[in-house]
Amino acid sequence: MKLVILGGGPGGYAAAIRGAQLGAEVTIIEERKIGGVCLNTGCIPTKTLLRAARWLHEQEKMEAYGIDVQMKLDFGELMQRKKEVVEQLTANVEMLLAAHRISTIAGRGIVKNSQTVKVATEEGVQDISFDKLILATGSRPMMPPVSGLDLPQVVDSTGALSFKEIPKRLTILGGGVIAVEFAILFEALGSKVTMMEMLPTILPREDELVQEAMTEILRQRGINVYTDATLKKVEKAGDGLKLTATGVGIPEFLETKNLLVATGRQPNVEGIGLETLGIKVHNKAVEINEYLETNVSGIYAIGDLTAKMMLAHTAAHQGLLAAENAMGQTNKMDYRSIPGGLYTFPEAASVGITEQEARKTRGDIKVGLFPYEALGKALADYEMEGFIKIIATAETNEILGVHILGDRATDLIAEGALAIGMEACLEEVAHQVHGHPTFNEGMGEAAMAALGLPLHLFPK
Amino acid sequence: MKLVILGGGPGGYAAAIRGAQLGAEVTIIEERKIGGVCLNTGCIPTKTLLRAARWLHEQEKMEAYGIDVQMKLDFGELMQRKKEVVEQLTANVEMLLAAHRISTIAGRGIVKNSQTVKVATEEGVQDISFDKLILATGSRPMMPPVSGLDLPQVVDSTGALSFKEIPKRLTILGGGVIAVEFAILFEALGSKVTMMEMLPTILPREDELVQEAMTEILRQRGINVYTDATLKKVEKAGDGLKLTATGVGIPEFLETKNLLVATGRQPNVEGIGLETLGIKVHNKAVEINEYLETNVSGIYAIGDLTAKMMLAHTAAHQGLLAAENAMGQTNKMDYRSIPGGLYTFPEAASVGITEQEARKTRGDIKVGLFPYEALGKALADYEMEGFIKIIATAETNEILGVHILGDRATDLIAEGALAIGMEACLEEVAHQVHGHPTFNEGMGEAAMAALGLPLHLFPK
Amino acid sequence: RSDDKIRVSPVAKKLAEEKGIPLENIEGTGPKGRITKEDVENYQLPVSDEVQEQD
Ligand SMILES: Cc1cc2nc3c(=O)[nH]c(=O)nc-3n(C[C@H](O)[C@H](O)[C@H](O)COP(=O)(O)OP(=O)(O)OC[C@H]3O[C@@H](n4cnc5c(N)ncnc54)[C@H](O)[C@@H]3O)c2cc1C
Ligand SMILES: Cc1cc2nc3c(=O)[nH]c(=O)nc-3n(C[C@H](O)[C@H](O)[C@H](O)COP(=O)(O)OP(=O)(O)OC[C@H]3O[C@@H](n4cnc5c(N)ncnc54)[C@H](O)[C@@H]3O)c2cc1C
Repeated sequence: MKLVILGGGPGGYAAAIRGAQLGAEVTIIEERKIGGVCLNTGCIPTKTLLRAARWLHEQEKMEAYGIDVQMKLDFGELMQRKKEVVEQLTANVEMLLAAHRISTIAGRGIVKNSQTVKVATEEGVQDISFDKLILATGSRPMMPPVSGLDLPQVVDSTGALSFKEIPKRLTILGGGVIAVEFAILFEALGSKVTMMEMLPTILPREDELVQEAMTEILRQRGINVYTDATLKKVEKAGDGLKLTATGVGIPEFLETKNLLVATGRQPNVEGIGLETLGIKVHNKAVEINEYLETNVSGIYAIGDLTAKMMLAHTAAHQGLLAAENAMGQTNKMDYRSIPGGLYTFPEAASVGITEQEARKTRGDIKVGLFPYEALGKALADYEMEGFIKIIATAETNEILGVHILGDRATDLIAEGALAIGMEACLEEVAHQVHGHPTFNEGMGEAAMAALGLPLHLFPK
Repeated sequence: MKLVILGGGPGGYAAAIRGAQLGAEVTIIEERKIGGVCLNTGCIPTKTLLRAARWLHEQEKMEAYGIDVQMKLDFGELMQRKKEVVEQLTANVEMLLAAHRISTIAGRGIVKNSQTVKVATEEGVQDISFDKLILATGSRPMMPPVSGLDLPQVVDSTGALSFKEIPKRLTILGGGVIAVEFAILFEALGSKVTMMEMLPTILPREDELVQEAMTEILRQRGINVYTDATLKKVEKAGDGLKLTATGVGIPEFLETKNLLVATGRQPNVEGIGLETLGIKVHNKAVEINEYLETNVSGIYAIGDLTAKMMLAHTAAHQGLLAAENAMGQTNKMDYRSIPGGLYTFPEAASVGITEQEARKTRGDIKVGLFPYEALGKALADYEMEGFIKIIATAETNEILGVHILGDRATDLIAEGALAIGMEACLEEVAHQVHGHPTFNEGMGEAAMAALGLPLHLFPK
Repeated sequence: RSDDKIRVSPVAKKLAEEKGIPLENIEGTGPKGRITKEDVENYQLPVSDEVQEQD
């Protein structure tokens, strides 16, 4: 069985490994770097920079513990560290692929016919034949149609990850996860940050309580957050930029050193030969069924290309299942218990649906809310900012969503995800013993609160 | 219904709150401070000091991220911070009790007869009558019979938490959780630390892999770890101590500034009137059934006094159930999915049984092991030390134990605890989507590894 | 009950399958009637008069 995978991001390489584990002869075609956006210019480099930024941000906390601290950041060295982490991880993945006897072809691939992918490599064009094909070409930043976005001071996330110096003033267009992470990052590194979001709120997919709390945190750090704001025009001004915007409360003109455009990403559906086989595209993404198969039998699509939830772990899990299905299994993809995270300080994470969505779609619900400031661990660690919120149906107590803002949220969410994945009720989480003192105690407390019997909350 | 609770630690106050929530008229008798050992001289003060120590320890990591850092600790200020955290938390608990209309009596209580507790208060002796009674008198440090332990330089954990200055040399007798936490703490604060454990290993209840890895970590930090070692005698020497010991590899004489005795704790069964009603004591702990009831109907016992798993969250959960049962419910206590944690850096945590115990008692098992160094998040955060190990039955894949060493372990364990609590098999955890990049990805990987299909491990 | 989704723990489900006990027959004692491993282990085969009734 010849399994060919187009694209070597987290989706593609997971599919390749699982395919090899199940006995396929696997070839993976990658035009740039193994690891895709996530390892090279996404998840990993941002998290490395955020680790340093968090230490800088924590100086005030350290002082509260009697530590007299002085820090000075060498931005070049930090960028060097980031480079090393990325190189080590991508090298690991390459070794892993080799150890699984997966062939890697460096070049741009395009579907030629129902058995062949044509690849343009440095040594010329190669035809690679397949029995099954998995498309995993990912996505790229979306640029809105605003004049002046071609100026050199305007960057996308990849550009912001290769700044030579920390911009004195940074304006971020967009208010999604990536935009907020960069805002928190550069504020901590010393930039004066402004955010501009077209919608009435940042983090539009999160629970309203998370939206409000994160907006408040950004503002407390001196970040200007403008919502309902539209960027009209970008012009050169000195060695920086002059922005023209409209909206309530936003000045008409803003001066900035750099503009980071983080307004979303679009699937790479173009120029890969989808038309040749009539592979269906809907809303600019490849259409797939529950088994990750496109409308053409034997051809699967995964990851950002399918625009389901544009996350690395969605891509990887789709990749595993697509490979399993290509090898004859019939595993369905379920998106309900996939968590999402925000690697700010404090962190945020969620799984399932928001309170607002639950009220709309599920009628009567129960909500349990537990603030970090009531946790012993939060006080001991000076991490009192945050909460855990849990949402369930009123009738059966089935858990529908978990929303966390606060330290370690991106790891705490795993318990919530497993609870939803295993179709737990509030009782299961409420009766589970949580260690003391931990942040995860808040999960048990939130579940108890939803049931009306919290331990560490004042009676109403 | 008059519910009286003897002892205001985490067990006692949890019982009081739940009792009040269910409509009881609750009185709690506490001779010292509400919050017991945990809040005043246990969990909370140690974790506050460890938070500061961790920052001190991380300086090398910060340097690797291009941060030139200088730190100077004012130990007095740190102790002040610790005091404030403790005061805030105990004040919170007191307010919580008041808000639930629970009466608190300051004084030492003793069971007088089957309806009365006699309390010696500042205003004289009071008789408090009860319908149901919950005993929650906790435990105290155990001092081994070694001559010289009454010297002022010899301290227990409470003494170590009120040091006026950081001891230049600190010797710790014992190798349990508390001993290891103090070793890591004082090493990071600048002490030269020596540990002396009678058993062949430190952390005797943990999985062997955790024991070995933690021993290695202690040694790498310059801590002398002597196992199979016995302390024979303690004598005054200058302003410090001279210790005489026997064992393989340990010098006969050791000089130290202070000796911290952390050899275990014993339940407070004495002088509380157990004999009056013939309440049974076994192995120096109060005997209880699954419903937390003693052999005397209507009298319950919880927490360290019952020596089940001497942890604050065990005490609290027992407290909730004892109160519920006193109020007519019939809830069984189940100890199988109670996690335990070690708040060192890196942290450690576990739930369920060890690999060694599983092999002995469950026959054929599966083991999945995933190292932190294979996690993108661990690289991005410079937290490559550690692993997640998962143990299951070979036949049904029922998860029996999870053992974690590494950053955030005390919070990651919540997923493992819920998995065991909900009787999950390896498949449930392996098929659960874990966010990327997180430390909890390691849980999914460990489960996949146990099933033979890990994503980020080299094939054998 | 049969059209309601049966709440059962993964371990209990496997164990019941192994023993050939239909889940419908087991009384769940966990939260919201969830069938636990213990419920399957404690399950008693129906006594003979129930079998006679079917005749
Ligand atoms: C700044 C930033 C931060 C992010 N942080 C996170 C995070 O913390 N957590 C998270 O879950 N997600 C995060 N994401 C999103 C995550 O990076 C993507 O969801 C993920 O990379 C999608 O994986 P993929 O395999 O579908 O595609 P990609 O990672 O986009 O990989 C596709 C690969 O295919 C190659 N390719 C494309 N076309 C061809 C062709 N014709 N021939 C050969 N090769 C081709 C590309 O070169 C690329 O390497 C972040 C994204 C960004 C931009
Ligand atoms: C240094 C240290 C660190 C620890 N760290 C952790 C940790 O991180 N996590 C964890 O889970 N556990 C930890 N523990 C253990 C934890 O503190 C105990 O398990 C927990 O306090 C037990 O709670 P309890 O309610 O049973 O008893 P206690 O906390 O001991 O409380 C008993 C209370 O009863 C009072 N009392 C006793 N007799 C009488 C009487 N006759 N009349 C009136 N009042 C009386 C006492 O004054 C006391 O306040 C730690 C312990 C120590 C020593």
